[in-house]
Amino acid sequence: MTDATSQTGRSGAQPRKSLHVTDARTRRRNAAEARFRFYGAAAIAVSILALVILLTSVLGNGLGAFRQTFITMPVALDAKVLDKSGTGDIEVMKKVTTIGYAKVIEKALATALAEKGIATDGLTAKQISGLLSQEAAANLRNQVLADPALVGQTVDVKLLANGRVDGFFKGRVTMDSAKLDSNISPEQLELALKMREAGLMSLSFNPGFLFGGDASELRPEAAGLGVAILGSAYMMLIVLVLALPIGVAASIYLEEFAPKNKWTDLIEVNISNLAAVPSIVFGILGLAIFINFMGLPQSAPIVGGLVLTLMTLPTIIIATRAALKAVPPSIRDAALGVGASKMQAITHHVLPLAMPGILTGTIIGLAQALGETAPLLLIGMVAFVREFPDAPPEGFFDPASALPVQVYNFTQRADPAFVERASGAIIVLLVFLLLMNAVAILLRRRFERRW
Amino acid sequence: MNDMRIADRTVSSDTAKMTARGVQVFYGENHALKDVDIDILGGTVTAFIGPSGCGKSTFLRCLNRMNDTVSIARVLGEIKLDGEDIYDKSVDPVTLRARVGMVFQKPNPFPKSIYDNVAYGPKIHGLTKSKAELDQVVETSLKKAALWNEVKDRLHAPGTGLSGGQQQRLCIARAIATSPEVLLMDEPCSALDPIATAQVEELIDELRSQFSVVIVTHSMQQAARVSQRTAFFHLGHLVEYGETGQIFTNPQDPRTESYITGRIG
Amino acid sequence: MNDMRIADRTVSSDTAKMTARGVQVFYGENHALKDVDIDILGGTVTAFIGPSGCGKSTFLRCLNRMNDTVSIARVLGEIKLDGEDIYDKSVDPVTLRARVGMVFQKPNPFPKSIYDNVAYGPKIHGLTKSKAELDQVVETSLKKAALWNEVKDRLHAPGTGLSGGQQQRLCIARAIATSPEVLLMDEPCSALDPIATAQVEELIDELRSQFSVVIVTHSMQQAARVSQRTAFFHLGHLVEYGETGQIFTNPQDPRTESYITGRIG
Amino acid sequence: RDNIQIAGSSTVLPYATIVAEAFGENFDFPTPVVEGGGSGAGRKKLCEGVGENTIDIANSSSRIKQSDIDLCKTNGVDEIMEVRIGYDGIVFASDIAGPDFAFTPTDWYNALAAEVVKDGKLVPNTAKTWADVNASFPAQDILAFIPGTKHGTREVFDVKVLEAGCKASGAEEALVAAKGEEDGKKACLALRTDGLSVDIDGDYTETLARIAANKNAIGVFGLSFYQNNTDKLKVATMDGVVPSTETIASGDYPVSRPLFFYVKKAHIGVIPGLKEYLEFFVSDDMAGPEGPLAAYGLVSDPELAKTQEAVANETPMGPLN
Amino acid sequence: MSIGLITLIVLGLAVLGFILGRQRALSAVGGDPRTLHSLPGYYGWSVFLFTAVPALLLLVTWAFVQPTALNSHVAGMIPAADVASYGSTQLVMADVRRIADGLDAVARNAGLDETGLAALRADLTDMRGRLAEVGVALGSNVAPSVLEAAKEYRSLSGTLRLGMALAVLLAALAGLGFALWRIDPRQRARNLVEQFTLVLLAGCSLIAVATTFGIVASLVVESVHFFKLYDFRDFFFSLTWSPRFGGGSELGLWPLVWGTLYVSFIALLVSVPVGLMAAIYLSEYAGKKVRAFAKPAIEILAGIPTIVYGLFALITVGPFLRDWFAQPMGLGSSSSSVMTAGLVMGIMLIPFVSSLSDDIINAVPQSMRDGSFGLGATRSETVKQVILPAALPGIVGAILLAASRAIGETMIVVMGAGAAAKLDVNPFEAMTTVTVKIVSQLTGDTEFASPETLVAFALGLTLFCFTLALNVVALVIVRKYREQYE
Ligand SMILES: Nc1ncnc2c1ncn2[C@@H]1O[C@H](COP(=O)(O)OP(=O)(O)OP(=O)(O)O)[C@@H](O)[C@H]1O
Ligand SMILES: Nc1ncnc2c1ncn2[C@@H]1O[C@H](COP(=O)(O)OP(=O)(O)OP(=O)(O)O)[C@@H](O)[C@H]1O
Ligand SMILES: [Mg+2]
Ligand SMILES: [Mg+2]
Repeated sequence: MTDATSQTGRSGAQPRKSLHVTDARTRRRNAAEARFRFYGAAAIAVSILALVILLTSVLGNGLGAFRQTFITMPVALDAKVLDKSGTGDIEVMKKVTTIGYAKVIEKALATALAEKGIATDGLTAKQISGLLSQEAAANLRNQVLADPALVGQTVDVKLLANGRVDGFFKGRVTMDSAKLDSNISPEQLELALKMREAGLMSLSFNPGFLFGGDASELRPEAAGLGVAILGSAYMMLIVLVLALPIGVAASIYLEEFAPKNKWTDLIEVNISNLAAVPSIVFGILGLAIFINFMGLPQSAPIVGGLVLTLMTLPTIIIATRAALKAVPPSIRDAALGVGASKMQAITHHVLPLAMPGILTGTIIGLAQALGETAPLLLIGMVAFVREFPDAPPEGFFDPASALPVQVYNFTQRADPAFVERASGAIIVLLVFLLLMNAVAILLRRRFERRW
Repeated sequence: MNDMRIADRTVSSDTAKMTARGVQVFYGENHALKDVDIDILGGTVTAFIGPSGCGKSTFLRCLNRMNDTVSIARVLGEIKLDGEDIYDKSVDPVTLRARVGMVFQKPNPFPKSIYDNVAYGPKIHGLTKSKAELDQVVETSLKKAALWNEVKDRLHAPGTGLSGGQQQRLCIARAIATSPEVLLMDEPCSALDPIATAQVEELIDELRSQFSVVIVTHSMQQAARVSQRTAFFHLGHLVEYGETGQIFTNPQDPRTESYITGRIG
Repeated sequence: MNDMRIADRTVSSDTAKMTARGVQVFYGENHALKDVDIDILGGTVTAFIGPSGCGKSTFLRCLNRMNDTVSIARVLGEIKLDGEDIYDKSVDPVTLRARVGMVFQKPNPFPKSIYDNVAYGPKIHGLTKSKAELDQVVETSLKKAALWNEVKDRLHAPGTGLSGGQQQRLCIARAIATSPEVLLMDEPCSALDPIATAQVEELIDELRSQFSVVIVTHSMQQAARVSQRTAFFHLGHLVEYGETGQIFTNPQDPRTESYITGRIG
Repeated sequence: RDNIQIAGSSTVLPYATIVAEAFGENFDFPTPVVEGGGSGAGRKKLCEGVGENTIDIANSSSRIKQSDIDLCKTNGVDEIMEVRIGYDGIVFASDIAGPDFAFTPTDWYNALAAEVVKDGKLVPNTAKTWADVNASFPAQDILAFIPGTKHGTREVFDVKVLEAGCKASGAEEALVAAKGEEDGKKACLALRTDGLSVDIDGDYTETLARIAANKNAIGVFGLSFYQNNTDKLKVATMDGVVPSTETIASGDYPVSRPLFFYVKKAHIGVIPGLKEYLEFFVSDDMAGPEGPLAAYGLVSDPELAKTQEAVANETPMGPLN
Repeated sequence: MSIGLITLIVLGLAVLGFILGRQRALSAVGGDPRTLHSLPGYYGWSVFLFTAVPALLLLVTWAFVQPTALNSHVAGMIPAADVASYGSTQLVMADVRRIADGLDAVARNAGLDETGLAALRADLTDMRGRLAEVGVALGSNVAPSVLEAAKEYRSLSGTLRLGMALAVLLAALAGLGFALWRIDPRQRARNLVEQFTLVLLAGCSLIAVATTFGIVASLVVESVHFFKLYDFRDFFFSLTWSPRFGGGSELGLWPLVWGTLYVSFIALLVSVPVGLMAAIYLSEYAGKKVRAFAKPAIEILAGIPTIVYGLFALITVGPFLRDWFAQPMGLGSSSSSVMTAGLVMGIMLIPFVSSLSDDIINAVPQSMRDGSFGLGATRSETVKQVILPAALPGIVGAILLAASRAIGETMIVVMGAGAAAKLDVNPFEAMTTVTVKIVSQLTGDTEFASPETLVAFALGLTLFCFTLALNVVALVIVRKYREQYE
């Protein structure tokens, strides 16, 4: 029953459309499509652009922190000054304070300058020694106490230069600004230039920034991130070990097992609400529960880790629940149909499919936890901590700082040299974050699939 | 192709494997199944026929409590397996489903390899002792489901990358790999060509010697070919249930007759 | 039920709506379709038959470039619609798919209401001017797909809550609501009871007056009933293509004959 | 616990860290842990009770309040030692490239107050430039960054600048006349709300950054902060006096305040090194006029000797007067 | 034996139990796992649980109870006079513990044995000096009673520790034995293990609830103090926020709430479209390589400390907006503004929206896309009309998370929007948020027991209730529009 007439009629009434000729409506739709796609690309571009801008400013400011100006010179460790008893008894030697060592260094610097034939006219002794960091004496003292046999010898030592001098070589301080600066004079900078020419002074990689403790405002050049890195690492360890399993477990329960009733609705709303609780409130909670009630110590990574865990949990739970919800029910049916228990269906099939979402939640949650300062404010971690915590698990209870705290502290300090260190600390924090998340990112890529 | 031969009908009706009494199912407000009484006999193939949307799948899913997973579904009535109420509190649906296997209407392979799809059931039920034995089970199941030749070279390719009919057979293989006592098959041959259909029908007949099989089908010929008993559903009612030969040759209810002769749908 | 009547076969072969030349498809390493040449005629129903996994769906998906969405699929060769290469760079697959509609093998209703499922196509193509007109289109489409009676009271219930066969008809309704020039149907009746099948076949016959229809089926009877031309695929090859009557009564290739008489699968 | 724990004012924090650092270097005791967190929170923590998990010392930029002492009492902290470590100068500074200013409290009052006296009448403040306030000033837009109300510095600013200016300009009289004794005095502290006076809740670095972004602004800083940034900031005189450690110690420069820390006496002799730390802090080597604290900007207390004696004797503080 | 060691031993026993249990189950059925009710591994796990869980619970309880008991026992030995000289029992006990810890080192250092240690007399030896030698610093000399207490403490804690080890190990062994004995082919080991796991899962979700209780409890107490000092009507109904240092402040809530809403709104206005479009682009358009790079890159935005954003707002964005928008449009000349903070915060929040949404969008089955493409829909139509509705619950979750972060953020607001509370609609005016004020009032120099500080708790509590209401609304919306696929 071919209907030839209707066919010709149709082709007569309606001219043949070509695939290449699009009608107005299709053009509009295609334009909408192109626009949509462009918006998407633009959104990516905007995000990446923002990232690039932020990163360049951080890198531009912070890379300098990894290099530092050092003064390398021979120092005669006078036994008469440093070991008054002459017995090499360490207890006696400890009586010599950093002030005594500062004098030794001062003398050594004068000698070194004289030896190189650098004139120091017009500069007082205080101004000359002002080129050195106040940390130098402490460094030397530690060196000597660690190896008392050095006393009486002349040793080559590498000492930190003052932050302003360092700033001068990094371009932060100029002759003009030095004129106005009450902490350094252009003459001192001239001297520093000469010292550099003579090879006494040089910029080199500064391991102290990564491995040293914090320093006070008088010696920005000595401030390091060691304690903060350890503190952050301890806290992240705690957060990862607690938040991920607990978060995933709670989500599984709520999404898959909990009866759907008013109570679980309440819990659900409650969890999303927890995400909206300002982080400082978690600090209040931590102070009340972990420190005042449970008697855990102040400023300790264990408390910080627990508080951050509670803070990260909602993020991980929300992400995981969303991911679990997105797994099509037919997959669950298939597993149940062959006699798998609900638990098996979930662990064997649903979780692997939800894994990308779970990992994303983890990545974002950890990023948030790693960068958070406000809750730490109330549990004593926003502090000046110079002593390194022990190895875990005891170290979890020792005072420690954290990377974002260090950033926060650095930005509050008066000396402009801390600006560079704050950015340096941010770089370290970001590297830390990337290292921490690299595994999750790689894993997520493996688990991503369409069905 | 005009195959209306009636399978041989030696059925001892006292070996009821599963019994359903007064089963009703509601999907929210929608009363999908109304007061169904039925006995599924052991060692028998039972066919469910009826127009689309009449409740065949719904009833099938009641038999191994798959409806538990549909949040809006509500099941009333009593269903017994070997005399035990399967909706009893103390019954573990997992054990139940291990004994009452199911092939779904829409093929739903796991997003895993073909091998893993079939091996999953035996693995979780501990049916095999060694890898070799498991390989054996996978191979036999795939062979029985008439899929082995097509996939033997790509056992580790994803099951979701198969053609529609292949997926359907994969799901059959997956279900029989766990050797359930009762096998529920929801239109297992809908996407299969005649030869594959014949092979699956052969499989069903073979299974019957040990298990009960319930099969939903839209093909009257198929029902006639493979089943010993047939149930006819219509608009949520079980209209007629009896020996296949009798249903097809001598239906009691006028609706059955109309359906079989192609007048109502 | 023994229906082998051959539809009347007056086809003017010069009105080729679509032509395929040397089409090859690879899924990764897997060479799924090998060198297929075929002409789909205008105003004709073409049936694709062949054992499961032979490449029928794959070829169907080539005809409206649905294979573009399978990342591992690679299509070679040339396919033309009204003389224009559809794989040409300048061709917009969207326009193509609006003209070449498709019903998938696995029913895939959108997670929307039944109404929205059907109204989706007309809406995006701007086929209707008013809400009333849209309602009209939805109703006609559902009626044509023989689903109207079952769903008219719950048009705003989700399409995913339908039974398997209902979903299949919903997908048919969704596809015809956009009135494509060529309609590709992948086993549209696999989950349908005989009466619904008959209604859909009637629909196909009706559609033929204006459009070309390509239908994949496993039922030889159905192919014989509705199609004017039949193509037989086997292991990725197009073995034989010709008038339905000729293919069924006088196949040229021994493989075709074996398949039709039920010997290879 | 082996280390000393200190918390409190962020103004005292830098001094405390300098001492803590030197203490850790030269003594066998571990370096104390010094927290910021604000004077109020520090004193609260101090008064939480006696014992290992409470802090030993609270830094404070203002004197302890009776409510804190009461809290201490209820929690069993009976004896507290008060140690005054010196004075903090508060200076007004603007961008280094800008003009010089010589302020009096009256100028500040007239620039920032909500209501000022003009021609003997109380009127809402409409001054837009400094020249409007005082004809001798350049016509630079008024924009002042003053400490937020959370800061102890704000209290000093209120009392020593605004109240003084209020009185001197005659506004207090007019306000008291208009609103009564109580409310009138309070009204002296009411600032204009049109955005020319900006509260800074952050720290001095934020103020500095804001000045970098708004070159014509004037900010309030601590003396030590200014001394570290003399290349970026230009300091203004107050009542004709240039702020410096000397002028503040002598009392010539009016805007300054004492800094304290409070020690829980019960912890002395229990927490290792606590006594040594206290003595080290107030020693001439640290807190004296030549010591590192002074070098950093702390105005050394002329009565340091008295403090040293009190620390040596572990004299607890008497009731507040 | 340290707690860590005991834990390890218990876990070791549990592992052993696992192996034995598994084997026993298998041998009970002659090595044929088919006749077992559950997989052999489940029998192993059930033994593992019976061994480890009671023992570890005992360990934890013991570890909590022992110090308290020991302390009260030993504290009783010290005369009241000595306690008084220390100030409090707690402080004496701190010293006692320190000395007790140090005694071991002293003994080692001086080559003393137990009797030698016992003979140590505080009034005869310079205990402080000897302890200092071994690195135990004490604040004062050691009173004789304290030394005796320390000795008692040391020996008793040694005994108790041993007792604990024995008890815990016994418990573990008993559990092991019992569980092994119970093993029977018909035992529902899987159900047992799963029941246990379920309890564990439920316990985990209770942690979230417990957190809420903790938060509310820790806020309520101080809030009550606040409302005793400050009239709640002024707090809830006044439109002025102007705290004073010395008291007499006006602490009206609304300017802060308004600021919070305004800033968060602008932040979401930036982050939701950008994040959502980024997610759509990543999952629907981008190639594998772009995706593998861009997604983690954008996530870095979430990890940059907020202080960097704050400075960015303060130094770059603020002046830019002032010079190019606010001043030319006559909307004021403030460099810190709601707009600045909102914009910058929006950037920070992009990954919260984009990454989570991307995962969810990716999880929508391909057949949905196919269905839409098959009807001739463009990609954007598919995304907008099919995929987004299907992914809605997840996306709403992501947006809520972003909103939550926006509400909770301080540093960006302080530096970008300023600290002045104001009720204004001009987005180029400085304003501030609830959270900022919570932080600043809590960390300020005002006395703690004043309304100026305590208001932080009341603010916290109010914000908590406020966000709770918002979340309820969000839940209702999701429920209403949720579309479940397949
Ligand atoms: N996405 C895919 N990835 C990999 N291989 C595929 C994919 N889809 C199909 N194939 C393979 O391509 C071949 C042809 O598949 P196709 O779906 O075209 O078969 P079919 O003829 O439609 O079969 P059926 O009747 O079972 O639907 C089969 O071997 C199949 O396994
Ligand atoms: N998940 C569900 N939610 C709501 N209604 C449902 C659901 N599943 C099925 N229904 C309805 O219940 C009735 C019976 O459906 P069922 O799937 O049992 O039909 P069926 O007999 O299997 O049909 P078919 O042959 O088309 O698969 C139908 O009206 C259907 O729309
Ligand atoms: Mg069905
Ligand atoms: Mg197919």
